[in-house]
Amino acid sequence: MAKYILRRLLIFIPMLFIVTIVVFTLATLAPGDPLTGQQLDPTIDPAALEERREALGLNDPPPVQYINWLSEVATGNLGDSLYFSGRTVQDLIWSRLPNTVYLAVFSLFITLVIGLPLGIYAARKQYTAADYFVTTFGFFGLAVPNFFFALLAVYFFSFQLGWFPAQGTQSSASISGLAEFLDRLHHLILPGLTLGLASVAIYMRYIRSEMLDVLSSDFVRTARAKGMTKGTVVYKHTLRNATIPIITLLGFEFGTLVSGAVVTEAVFNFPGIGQLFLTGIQNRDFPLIMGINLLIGVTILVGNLLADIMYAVVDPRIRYD
Amino acid sequence: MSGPSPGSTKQVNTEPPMPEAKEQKKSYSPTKLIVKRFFANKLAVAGVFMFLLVVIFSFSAPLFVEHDPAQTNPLNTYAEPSADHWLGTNSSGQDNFARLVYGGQISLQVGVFIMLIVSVIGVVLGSISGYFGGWIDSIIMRVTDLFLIFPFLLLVLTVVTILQNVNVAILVITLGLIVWPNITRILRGTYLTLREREFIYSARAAGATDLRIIMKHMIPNAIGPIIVNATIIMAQMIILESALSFIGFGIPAPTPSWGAMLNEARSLNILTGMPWAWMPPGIMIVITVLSINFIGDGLRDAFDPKSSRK
Amino acid sequence: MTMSQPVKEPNEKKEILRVQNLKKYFPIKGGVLKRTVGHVKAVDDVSLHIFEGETLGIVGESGSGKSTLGRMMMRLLDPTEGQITFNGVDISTIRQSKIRPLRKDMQMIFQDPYASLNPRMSVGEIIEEPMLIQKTGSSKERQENVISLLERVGLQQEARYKYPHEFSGGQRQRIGIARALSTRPKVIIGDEPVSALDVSVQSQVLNLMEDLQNDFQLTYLFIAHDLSVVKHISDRVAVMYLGRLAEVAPKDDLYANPLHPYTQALISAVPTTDIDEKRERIILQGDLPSPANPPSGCPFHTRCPEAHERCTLERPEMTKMGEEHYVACHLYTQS
Amino acid sequence: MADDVLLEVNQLKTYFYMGGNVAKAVDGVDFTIKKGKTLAIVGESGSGKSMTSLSIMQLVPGPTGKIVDGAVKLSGKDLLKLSDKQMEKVRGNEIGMVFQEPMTSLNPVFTVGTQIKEPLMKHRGLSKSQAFQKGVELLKLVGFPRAEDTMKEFPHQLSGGMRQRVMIAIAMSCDPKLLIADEPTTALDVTIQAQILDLMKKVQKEFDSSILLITHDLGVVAEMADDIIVMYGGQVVEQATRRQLLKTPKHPYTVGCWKVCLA
Amino acid sequence: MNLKKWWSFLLALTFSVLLLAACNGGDDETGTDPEEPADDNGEEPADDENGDDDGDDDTAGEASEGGNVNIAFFSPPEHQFNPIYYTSTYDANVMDFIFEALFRTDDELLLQPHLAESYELNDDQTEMTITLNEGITWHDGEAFTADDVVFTYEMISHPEYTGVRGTYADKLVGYEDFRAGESEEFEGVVAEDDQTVIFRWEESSVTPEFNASFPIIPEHIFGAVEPGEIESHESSIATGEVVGTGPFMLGDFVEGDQYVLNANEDYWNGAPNLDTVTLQVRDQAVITGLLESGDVDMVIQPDGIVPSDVASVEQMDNVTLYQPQDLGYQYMGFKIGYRPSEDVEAGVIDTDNFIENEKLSDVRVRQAIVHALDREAMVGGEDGEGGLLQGSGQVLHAPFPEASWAFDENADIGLEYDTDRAMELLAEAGYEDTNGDGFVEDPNGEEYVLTLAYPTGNEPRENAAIVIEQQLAEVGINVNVDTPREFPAHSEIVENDDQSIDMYLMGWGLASGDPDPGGIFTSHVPYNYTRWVDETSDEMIQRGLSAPDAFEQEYREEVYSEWAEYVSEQVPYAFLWSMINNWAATDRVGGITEDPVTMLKDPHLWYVQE
Repeated sequence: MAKYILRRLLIFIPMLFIVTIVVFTLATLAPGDPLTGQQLDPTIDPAALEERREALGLNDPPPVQYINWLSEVATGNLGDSLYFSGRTVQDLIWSRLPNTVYLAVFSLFITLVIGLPLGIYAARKQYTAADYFVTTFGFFGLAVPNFFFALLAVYFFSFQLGWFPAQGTQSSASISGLAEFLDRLHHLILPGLTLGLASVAIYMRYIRSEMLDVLSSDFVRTARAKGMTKGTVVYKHTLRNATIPIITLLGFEFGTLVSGAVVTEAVFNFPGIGQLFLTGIQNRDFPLIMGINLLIGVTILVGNLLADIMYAVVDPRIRYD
Repeated sequence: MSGPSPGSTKQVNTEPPMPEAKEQKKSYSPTKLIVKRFFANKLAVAGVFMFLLVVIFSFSAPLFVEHDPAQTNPLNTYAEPSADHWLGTNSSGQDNFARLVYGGQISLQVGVFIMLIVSVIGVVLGSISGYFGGWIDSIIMRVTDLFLIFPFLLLVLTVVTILQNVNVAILVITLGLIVWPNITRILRGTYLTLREREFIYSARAAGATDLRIIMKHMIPNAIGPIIVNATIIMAQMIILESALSFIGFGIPAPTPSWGAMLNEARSLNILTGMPWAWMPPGIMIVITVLSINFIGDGLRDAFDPKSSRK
Repeated sequence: MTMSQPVKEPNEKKEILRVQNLKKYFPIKGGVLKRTVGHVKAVDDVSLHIFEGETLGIVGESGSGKSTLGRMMMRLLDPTEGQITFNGVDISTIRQSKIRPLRKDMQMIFQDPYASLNPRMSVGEIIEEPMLIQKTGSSKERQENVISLLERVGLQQEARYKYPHEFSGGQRQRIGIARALSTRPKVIIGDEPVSALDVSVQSQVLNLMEDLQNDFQLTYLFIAHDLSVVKHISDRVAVMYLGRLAEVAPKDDLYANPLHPYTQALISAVPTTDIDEKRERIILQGDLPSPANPPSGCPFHTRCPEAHERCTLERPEMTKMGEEHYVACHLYTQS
Repeated sequence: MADDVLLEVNQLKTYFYMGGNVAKAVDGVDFTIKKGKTLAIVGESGSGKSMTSLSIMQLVPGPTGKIVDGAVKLSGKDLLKLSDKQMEKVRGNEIGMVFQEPMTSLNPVFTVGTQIKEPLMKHRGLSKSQAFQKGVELLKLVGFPRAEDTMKEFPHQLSGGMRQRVMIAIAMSCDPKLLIADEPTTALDVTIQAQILDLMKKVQKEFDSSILLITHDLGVVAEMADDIIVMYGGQVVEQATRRQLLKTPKHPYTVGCWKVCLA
Repeated sequence: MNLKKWWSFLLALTFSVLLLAACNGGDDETGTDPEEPADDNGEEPADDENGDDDGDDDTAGEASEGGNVNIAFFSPPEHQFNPIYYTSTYDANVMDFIFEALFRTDDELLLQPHLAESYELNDDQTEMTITLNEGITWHDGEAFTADDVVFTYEMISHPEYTGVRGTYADKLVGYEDFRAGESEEFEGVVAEDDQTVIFRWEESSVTPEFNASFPIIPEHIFGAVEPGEIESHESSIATGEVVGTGPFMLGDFVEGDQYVLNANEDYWNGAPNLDTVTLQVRDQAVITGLLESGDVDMVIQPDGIVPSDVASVEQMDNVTLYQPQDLGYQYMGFKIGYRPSEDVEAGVIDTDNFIENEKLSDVRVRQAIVHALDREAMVGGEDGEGGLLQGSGQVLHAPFPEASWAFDENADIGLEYDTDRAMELLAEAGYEDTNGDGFVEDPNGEEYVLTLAYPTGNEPRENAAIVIEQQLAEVGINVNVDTPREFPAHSEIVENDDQSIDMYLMGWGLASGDPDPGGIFTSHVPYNYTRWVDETSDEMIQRGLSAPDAFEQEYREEVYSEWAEYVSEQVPYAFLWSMINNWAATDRVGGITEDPVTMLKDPHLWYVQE
């Protein structure tokens, strides 16, 4: 296992390297830079802007900029943000990452707690009304764009019913302890549901079909032939096996969640990595874009590695060496 | 009797261990069989029907839409529905109904063309990778890894930013070039299994060239996964285009698209006060994606009866 | 290209196919850098010859390398080492493009009648394909040939418009045979051609193959996993165990006088319906070892009832024990 | 019903409903199994022999498959009239079953021990440690010298033959009156087949149970069976003792089969 | 079995969490109350809604004490809370509470002393002596002195300074040397004593108050920091560390979400009534909803309420709209010339090298284009109906919006919407449809197509592009509208004189108050994106700033009227509209000072009334 992880890392590092070059090239190809603001203020002397460009190294040839960036990364520093003046990229990421993590964890929680049981239930009751309901729900979950859902959710749950706040991460920056936790949770619900919607549908359909597959497998027949109760057959023999493919899905879930977070965070004004990335893109903040890409690349790698490890835990047939 | 419950809309496809199927007296080619199975699936037929409606609705636009979707009228912005403007007008006074209809063309074209690009790349690279294996496979797989490391939307945003002024064609090509790795991997997997099938060996034993094996034996047998994945991609891309438009990175004005129309509802005022402006495009997206997914599901079942209702 | 070897013995029979010291090792990757850490020795130093017009049966259990051997002879797999000589020509190393014309003379029938026919081609296309590839005859001639082949294997000519899924397993195997015959090959390698068929159908297919052998002057290499099927059709039988030959002998000789303990066990496992005959069944202990990690010395020694110390140390060589009867066992070699 | 009859199957009918079609997988089958004896059902694939055994266990794959008629009397008790709960107590307890595919019949994610302990704990009410002990005994009986270690192993660590031994141990764990073996050796290598058949004979003697052996291999039948029925198209086409059938086969199907085996 | 229980447990847990959360939400609304000290009540401040009377300062102390006001805007700040480095207006919103300058604008946009108590100018306006208010302290208790002023100006002139605020200092005596690092002393700003500071300019300053109006940063904090490190110093970015003299101090914040400002009880102008002000970043889609529900008390600059929502906000009983005119404006620029690409490369602006764009060099064509635009329609009716702006704007003919003191309604020649006149002018200039395709050809009979580039990011402006295309088509001008670019990309092609562009849409945001158009319209300045070279105009602009006449505002008003007329006739820009800001506050907040440029003036006077 350790060898396997090591090998994966060895493959990954050069790939990450290539990716940073690609992203950097892409980023520097984009016209404009962080100093061409959204609204021009004629009181700012263009010469001063030019000096600032020089000072920030924006006038260096791209390869020099890249090497500079890389040497900073080598020292564990992701560089200084260009748009958020005076802030380092890692500082920015750390300030936003928790929000995206909460959001992702919560939406994953919703996915697993709603998606999996519904899928299992539908598989057990195949061809019943409940099954059709769940399947249809799954189809809709995949067909409704999540921003559309978000707008509807804000409209109904925040403004009509007043159940959940429509915006932000917490109602006051000054509360702490349990109250803060609950308050944050309260703010997580709508964005979490939005982000989780498609995943719920996907996992539900997936686990349903996996369950159906496993339910018709030989060893389930063996278990029944041993006189095991239906509950044992479904929850012990079938579920464990049906979960295995789900793990791969989970490995890639990090990436999916971050992508989804871009839109979700925008609608709910939820200051996380997705929103930060969008800001970075809109303002040509290359170090920020690269830093986030790097972070997410690493996260996805770790996610996949974790999935592989979980694989080995859940499925004894798999041993990596 | 425990057949399908009343009112069920699904064909029962579970194949029990059975004596050789006796009902097949007539001679059907595999394609005809698939078509037959497909049309026996009520949901799939409903999907086809819905999809055709959307297509007809969108592409017969010149026949019944009086307004030019791009024609602005600053004197008549945010108009309510009227006999002239069935769905009112938007913030530049453009006719919402015309935009809905013509927007359908754009959304569908985006979906279809990306699907075509991705399928072609996927089939070509998947074939090469899955059939030849070896170093070429390694290279292709590492490249797909590269793409898969990054969240798709972030990559799209980065690229769209560089291309600055995006039009439909550029957007389609860009998305196509970004989306291909997924389908390539899936098809590679299909080819890997196919490669070990005995009829491939028998073709090789007969002296068939690699090209012939790929064209005559591999691709026709991978057509199921190819088509099914193509429908999935198409549905995903229609949603993606609307999401991109929503965050302002999609197809720019004045080209109408459903996503752009929804983006105009990004104000509570419009959301609550002008449902006619955003409900129709929202519903159209849902209907279109839903119908494509129904079709995709039906195709999957038709191609592979054992995978019923996954 | 190496020179063809002069045919020595027996003089009246002509060797059509010969393999010498043939090996196929599949690498096992491992370690951090995925280096090759070992090999699965699927076929390990096998030498064989087949005479024109005869049927050589190759028998072995799973993992014995019999299918790998067959595929190597067809050059569907490239040998790791050793020579394959067809009609005096060394075909073991020539390029794939040069092999193509040779395919005309060698064809293969596969085990699984469901997997060996392309489900998306009509039967006519399937049978025609080898001719098309080999560019034999005009379109019309090929069609006629398809019809005659179909009739020859006992199918109606309308079958050519149908698709494989419309046929039963036995019928499909007939289609597979018709395809193999379409280029008038000299040698047909049958890789367990009847194993997947129902017993009653097996005999029909075997009978057909025998008839065709006479009609077309075919040479068969017939691979099977048990002796009962091979007994029916073979002239000589080779027994494989873990990538190596255990015993090769003319059929009658082998059944009457099996020398290798493994052969003896296999023969005893052939069911008999003579319920009055009280036969001592030899039940081998233990499982087949993995070909990735074969036992030292004689690969069979872990299960051999007669094994002695030498068997664990030294690999037995093929020893000639009679007319065309060879065995690799220390019981028959002087130490 | 005679005293020595363990299982009596009367007019068993199992149909499959697909779309508008009805497939009669088992179409009015009658037979009896005597105590301590072996009955073999022989037939081609699709003849309904496997479906018959699954019908006895009421494991017909639903919802398309359905036992529509008949009676399955085990020691006089009609299994088809039992509730699901009652039937669970019969399966694995009064009837053990071994399937064809040793590679897929064991759950890959549980140890051999877990799978062998399950029926012991359910039907015999043994504690975990008791079940473990009993499991070890059973494994030793079916030929695992290092049974304690084997208990902790996963199915994929065992070869096909060993798995089939585990299956037999599981099937015999609760000392069933009847062992149904559905093509138990078909997927195995020749030399391993011999081992398994040998083991089945040994187990039958040890537990004094009856065996319902389902196979297409007449060699196996000749070796194992006391009585034989031949099925074709869901119906019994010939019924005889071993001697009768082997010496004087009547049905054309049987005759055809013989030609291959005896060739 | 176990697993089944586990699932049910999880399900139960989820529902209870959801329930709890929902309950918590309910508590929340009432929950904020206990935090506030029991109001002793809001009787006194009652009718004082228009706290714009300066005289109210004294009564402010009697207004109800405590409470919190939530203020919303659309985008998160950049988190650079140091006036010398910030660039975003969102950060400016935060800093408006914290930092103060010597001067600030009054409601007529004239600069009045603020931290300064009084000032004197010498006759040629090259020297200004400023006396500071007494008793001003920084948030950390240190006294505010003239040294802080000197330090601030030294920092924006320092060799290590990389910010963009040098314009405030660059005309001071000795700036060049100091900036170049050749002098340790900065003669331009000198502290006479703790309360007196003297500014000296190389030449007469027409706008001395403006030049002295840069927000002051504390020397006692940043004096110890390497000048190059100030930007990333924690006192520029971190909570609790940002020190100013203003009425509020930066408290806790949730980055990108909300920023709490705590009252500075020692504020020199009087302790704030409120305990806290919370700035919240909120999506524009929901902002009106939040306003209606009372979750947000104020919606402020720079975005305000989007025009399409104004009508519905007006309907709300609890909300008051503040609609001052904005000083910024939107325009369509005509690329009259281009810099050659060598000059672009070298970053040189040399009017002699400009390449003329023949398509637009004829003033009649430019006038025709303006005549063809129905700008009234774009802006929409006064009643908030129709138009791209829903009436939230005014048609503009010269770059002085009505709010500016330089505005003179009679100054411009006012090229009204008149398609006939437009076609006439085109015909005069030789542009006629010779091939009958509906579009005019140029005088040589060649196809005449104008390319219009525009950026994304401002909905009315985006919409205008298509409207312009169609309105110009009406008079026969064929406009090719480029697909929109993001702003940075757009501004780059405009700035770098991409020769495929004939016209572009852009806007100027003018917050400074001084109407001097020189920075934008003088021929050789970089911001002269149209590359309009006109000596007459240059001379007029120069005149508007020439000492000593320009010391008198009336003189400048005259000059700018004259210039406005000239510009409106020469049309380097087709001026489109100036915006009307739509700011709003709920009636819960009292004491708001109305001001044309900000909602955030004197927040210490705000109070909460229930």
